[in-house]
Amino acid sequence: MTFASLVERFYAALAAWGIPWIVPTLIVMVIVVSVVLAYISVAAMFMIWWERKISAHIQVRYGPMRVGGWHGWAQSIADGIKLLLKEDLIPTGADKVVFVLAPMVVFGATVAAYVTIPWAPGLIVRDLNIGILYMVSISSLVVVGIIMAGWSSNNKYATLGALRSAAQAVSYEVPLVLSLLGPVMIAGTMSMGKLVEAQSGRWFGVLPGWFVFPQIVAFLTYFTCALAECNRLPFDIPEAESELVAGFHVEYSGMRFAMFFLAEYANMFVVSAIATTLFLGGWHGPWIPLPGLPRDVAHGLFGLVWFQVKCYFLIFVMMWLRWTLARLRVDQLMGFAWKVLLPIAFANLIVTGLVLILGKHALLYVGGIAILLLVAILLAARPAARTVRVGERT
Amino acid sequence: MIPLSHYLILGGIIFSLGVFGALTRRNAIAILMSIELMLNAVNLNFIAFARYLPQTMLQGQVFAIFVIAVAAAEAAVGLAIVLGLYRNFKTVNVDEINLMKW
Amino acid sequence: MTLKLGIFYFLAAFTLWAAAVVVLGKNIVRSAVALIFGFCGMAALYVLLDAEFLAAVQVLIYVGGITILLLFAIMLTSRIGVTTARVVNDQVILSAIAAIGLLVGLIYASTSGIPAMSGPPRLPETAPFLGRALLTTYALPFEAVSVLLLAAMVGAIVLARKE
Amino acid sequence: MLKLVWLVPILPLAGVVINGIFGRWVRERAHLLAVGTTGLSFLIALGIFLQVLTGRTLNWDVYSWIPVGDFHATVGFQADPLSAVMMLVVTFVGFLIHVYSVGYMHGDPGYARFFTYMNLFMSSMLILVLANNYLFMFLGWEGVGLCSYLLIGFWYQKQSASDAGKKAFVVNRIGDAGFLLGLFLIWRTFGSLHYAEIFPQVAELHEILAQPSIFGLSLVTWMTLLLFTGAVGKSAQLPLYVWLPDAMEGPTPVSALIHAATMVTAGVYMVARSSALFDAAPVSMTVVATVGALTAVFAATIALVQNDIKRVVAYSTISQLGYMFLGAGVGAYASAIFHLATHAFFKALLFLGSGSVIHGLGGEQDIRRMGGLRKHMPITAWTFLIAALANAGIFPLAGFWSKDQILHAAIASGHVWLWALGAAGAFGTAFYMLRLYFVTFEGESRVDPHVAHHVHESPRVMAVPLIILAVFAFGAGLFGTSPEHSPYYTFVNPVFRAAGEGAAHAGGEGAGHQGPSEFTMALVSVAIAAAGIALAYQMYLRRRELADRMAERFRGAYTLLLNKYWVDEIYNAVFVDFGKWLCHRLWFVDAKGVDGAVNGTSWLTVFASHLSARFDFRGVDGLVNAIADVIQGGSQAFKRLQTGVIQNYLLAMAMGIFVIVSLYFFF
Repeated sequence: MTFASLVERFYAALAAWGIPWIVPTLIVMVIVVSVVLAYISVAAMFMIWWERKISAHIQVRYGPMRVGGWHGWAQSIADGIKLLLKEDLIPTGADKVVFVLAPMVVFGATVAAYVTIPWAPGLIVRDLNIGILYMVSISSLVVVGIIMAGWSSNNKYATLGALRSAAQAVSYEVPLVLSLLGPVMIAGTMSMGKLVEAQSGRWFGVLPGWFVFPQIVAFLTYFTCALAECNRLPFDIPEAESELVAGFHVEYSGMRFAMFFLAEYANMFVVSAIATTLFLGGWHGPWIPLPGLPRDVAHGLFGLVWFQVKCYFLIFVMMWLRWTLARLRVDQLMGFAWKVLLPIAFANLIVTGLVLILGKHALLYVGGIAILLLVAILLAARPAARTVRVGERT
Repeated sequence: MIPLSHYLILGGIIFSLGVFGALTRRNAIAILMSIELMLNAVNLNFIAFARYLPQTMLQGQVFAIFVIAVAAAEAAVGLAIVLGLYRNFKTVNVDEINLMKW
Repeated sequence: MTLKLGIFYFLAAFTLWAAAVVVLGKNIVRSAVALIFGFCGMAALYVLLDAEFLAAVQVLIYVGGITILLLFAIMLTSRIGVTTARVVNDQVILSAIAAIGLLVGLIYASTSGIPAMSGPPRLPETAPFLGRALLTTYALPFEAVSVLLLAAMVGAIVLARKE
Repeated sequence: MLKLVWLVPILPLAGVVINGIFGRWVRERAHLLAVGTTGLSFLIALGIFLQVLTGRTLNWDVYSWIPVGDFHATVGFQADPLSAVMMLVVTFVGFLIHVYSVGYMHGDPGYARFFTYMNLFMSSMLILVLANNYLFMFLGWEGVGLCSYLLIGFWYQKQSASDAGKKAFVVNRIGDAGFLLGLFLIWRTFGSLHYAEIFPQVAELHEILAQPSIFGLSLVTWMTLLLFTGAVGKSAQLPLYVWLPDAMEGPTPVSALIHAATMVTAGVYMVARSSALFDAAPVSMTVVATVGALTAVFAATIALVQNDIKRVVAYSTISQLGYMFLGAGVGAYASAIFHLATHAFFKALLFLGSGSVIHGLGGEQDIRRMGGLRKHMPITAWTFLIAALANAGIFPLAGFWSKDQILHAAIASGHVWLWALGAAGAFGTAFYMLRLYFVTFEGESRVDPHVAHHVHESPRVMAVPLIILAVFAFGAGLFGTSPEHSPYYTFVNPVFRAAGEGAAHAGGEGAGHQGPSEFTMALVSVAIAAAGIALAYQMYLRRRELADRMAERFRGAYTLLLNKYWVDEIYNAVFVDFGKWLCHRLWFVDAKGVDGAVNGTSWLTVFASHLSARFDFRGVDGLVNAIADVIQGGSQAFKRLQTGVIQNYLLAMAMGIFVIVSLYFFF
């Protein structure tokens, strides 16, 4: 009784009534899109409220406490209603078509990425065989929307923000994709479902078979790049309230602003979902066989819970970082991507490939070389004692 | 099934549009965009052939990958040239840039 | 079957419309945005041709890379609201003749001499195959392209750097 | 385990790469990596040696290096008893010298550079030893030559050091040219450079090899003589030995590593490795033995009177190398290699000991200004004494066994006069070694008073290698007490026996039971050595004035020896000055004869040109101008095509494509 078999039954039932196959397909599509949209809205509102609470507690405050009773849980709903009701302003100098199109592109690109998120065993909208590549390429559309927004606003802050965003996104996308290749190489597939399946074993019989253990370098690289892709601190150069007022969406208000806002949080969830799927074992986790529930349903339910737990943990880390770290300067940001992350990602890729090709022996060779290099680097990095010049001896 | 010629004709039309744009647009960036269109039309043909001639062992797709790589290189260099033009002439309209004449 | 044909016609029309806006549009930014849509339409056509991997690559590189570069360049070289009086130069008629002539030639070539072929019902997964082909049969062109990319990168940096 | 053999040369190479690249940052920590890799290399070598000891060998082509036509050189390694012994000696002594260098080179500005070169040297030497074909061996061969140049000229700011480096390089080059020619000949004859493919063919191709060729010498004789030329250059034999004494300009650990323990032994190793070829060429064998014996005596006589502590040891090295070639020349390859190994220990010890003395005295090298140092530097003195006695061939130290066996082999094979030369050399050796010890460490102190109160024992990092080496210099001989039964010989002999099978065998161990018995010979040797020591004791400790009186009486001979037979000067006169003179003559011929002809020609040319110019101005120019006018007119008309607008060109191109496509389709 998984999600997939439910859909199968639905198709079969409608086909039995003689209805052409296009109709149930469309119905399923509409339902799925509605569910995803609803999930995005609810999750984003929760995340906004959550972030406000986290930031407040980090700064030894309470945060929203009034709306809705317990710890101001309805604050985001109230904010959402306010944004919906606000007047929709379009600046006179703006390029109207592009201005209107921009938030749609951003939001659409983000939503499209939800297609291949593997929520639970069998619960995935479409398990494409190029799943992870699809997600990465669709996510890159977001930048286009940001540039459109920044340029069409006819505002120098917005344009600056968009320029920075474009430079940042293009730079960080390279190490991001490279770091994702490590798990893909190990699993030998790009399908999200199969990637999760590949992590079902155990390392050395003890650790769960998540790729984060062999690919810890890739995971850290990915997570850093993902922060940059979401424009989260310490990489929030495109928005940078204190220098660009709010960057590319400074001229947006009301519903359009809400779409940007929603997309940002939805995007956070997407990158966390990718990290969970590729590195943290997706839906895998301990589960209790509940009496009365069929095995696969219980598996699915617990899988759903585990997936959410892992995702929201990563989101929590992102929020935590935001309220802990300071913003980087632009040149530091670019230098970090090209001079630090990219070499690391490449090195990880090479080592992974060697280990995969050469098998266990490679571990020895690679380890040996790595230790030698490490020794060399340590030797080179430690400040040398001042050389005392002594006269020649023969 | 969609006939192969449909794809080829679509590719042809887009290619011709690209040629027209490359020949007539004054803005250098627009010319670059037209060239990208032409390259894309070629890619469409490559992939269509790869799909309809299975005995070619996906050669078409391999070449499409090479075309994409070349297009990326072309865009990078082309846009750098455009920026250089803009710095020196304060315009990107190619018909106003004719220093290289007799 | 007709459904697939319908989808094809829809995508073809969409892509053609986008291409036309790219070539004929007055506003350069609109052209660029239309180019993005055109690329996406093209990617959809690739999916229709069972080339999902290339579709993803198309979106990743064209949309995520090249058009962003284009928009970047546009932002650096033109201002909003300033539309030049003429977007085309003074050889439109000759160019149109040349383009239409080319089009006629291409359509003639596309319709004659090529039998109405229909490929295999479904291609196997292409990504692993492409990967293997690139590193064996096409290793040399692959390396050549990587050298080309490196050269382009260096060239672009040198060109764009201020003295 | 055996296949790990590639790690042995690679590990020092890794040190080279890292220290070479990061040297500027590594500085005073360079030794960590250098010593570490060398030590690791030694451990692996030890492991491989133990494996080889159990009777397993390896001949492994790692990959094809230069495949051209039917010539293909490979990068390949060979681990058999011979190379295992060499590898072990090289890594062990090399490791100790690396450790010693940490103390000796401390504070030198080129510290990292020094260790880079040392590691490169280790790597090259190990490649030389472990290669399984001549070409790969040649790589190591050239590598050690390069390193010797770099290391001798290490203090390149000093004119004499950089000159010595160049001298070593040039002299080595002469030998290498011969070696290379030998390789060509081997390749032409056998069609391969792999040991495993050449040696078995020696018996099969017996007729071809024995055929007289140029100058009536057989092919194999030429081959071996050419190879031996290389060995003469590398191992500093007569007449190409001149570079080695000068090489003392390098830092002392370099002298110990390169000019005593390893590099100079490459020639001996190569001759032993090629034993199958040499066995088939009796003439070459005689040449090798004679050159060796002559060198042994010649260098020993020079060493008798030298006053520079390192120079004495250097000439002693040449002399001992002569013994090794003597051994190889009379067919006792195993004994030669055994002497090589024991010599590596005590000679490295001698060099390091003298380095320690020099270090302790703040750079003083002249033994006339030393004396009585034993009280200040006991460790150095005792280890030096052990090494000196070992070198002198005193029972039961290492040098006794190996040298004795060589001499015994010489007489056993019937070369009595070679034995006599060797024995004379042995007497000289005992004399100069102990003279060196007595003058340096015993008697009253003649140290410069400014330096005297600074005299100190060397730091522990230098002393410990000395002690370890002393233990080996003392006891290493016990592995090879007899050429028939001792562990060393049973281990190594099969290599030569297998190689020499079927070859035309001349002399060697087969004739071992002729002549006087081993025991008698040993007694004679010890007696000779003891006589030498006694004389040294008399002259330099008991009655100092005796030495001066001897020098006074035999003034002519003394001066001759002190100036090293004026060989350097003779070489200078014969090769350098004669070369200069010849060049000068040739230049003269050039300036007068050739230049005159050229000038005459040029005058003719000028005259002809004048004639031709007349014609040119009238006829040709008129034509050219006419053409130019036409072109200019045409360009004026057609330059309008060059509008400078790129799209016009594009349009023309599109039109052209259109036309071509139309032509293709419709016509």
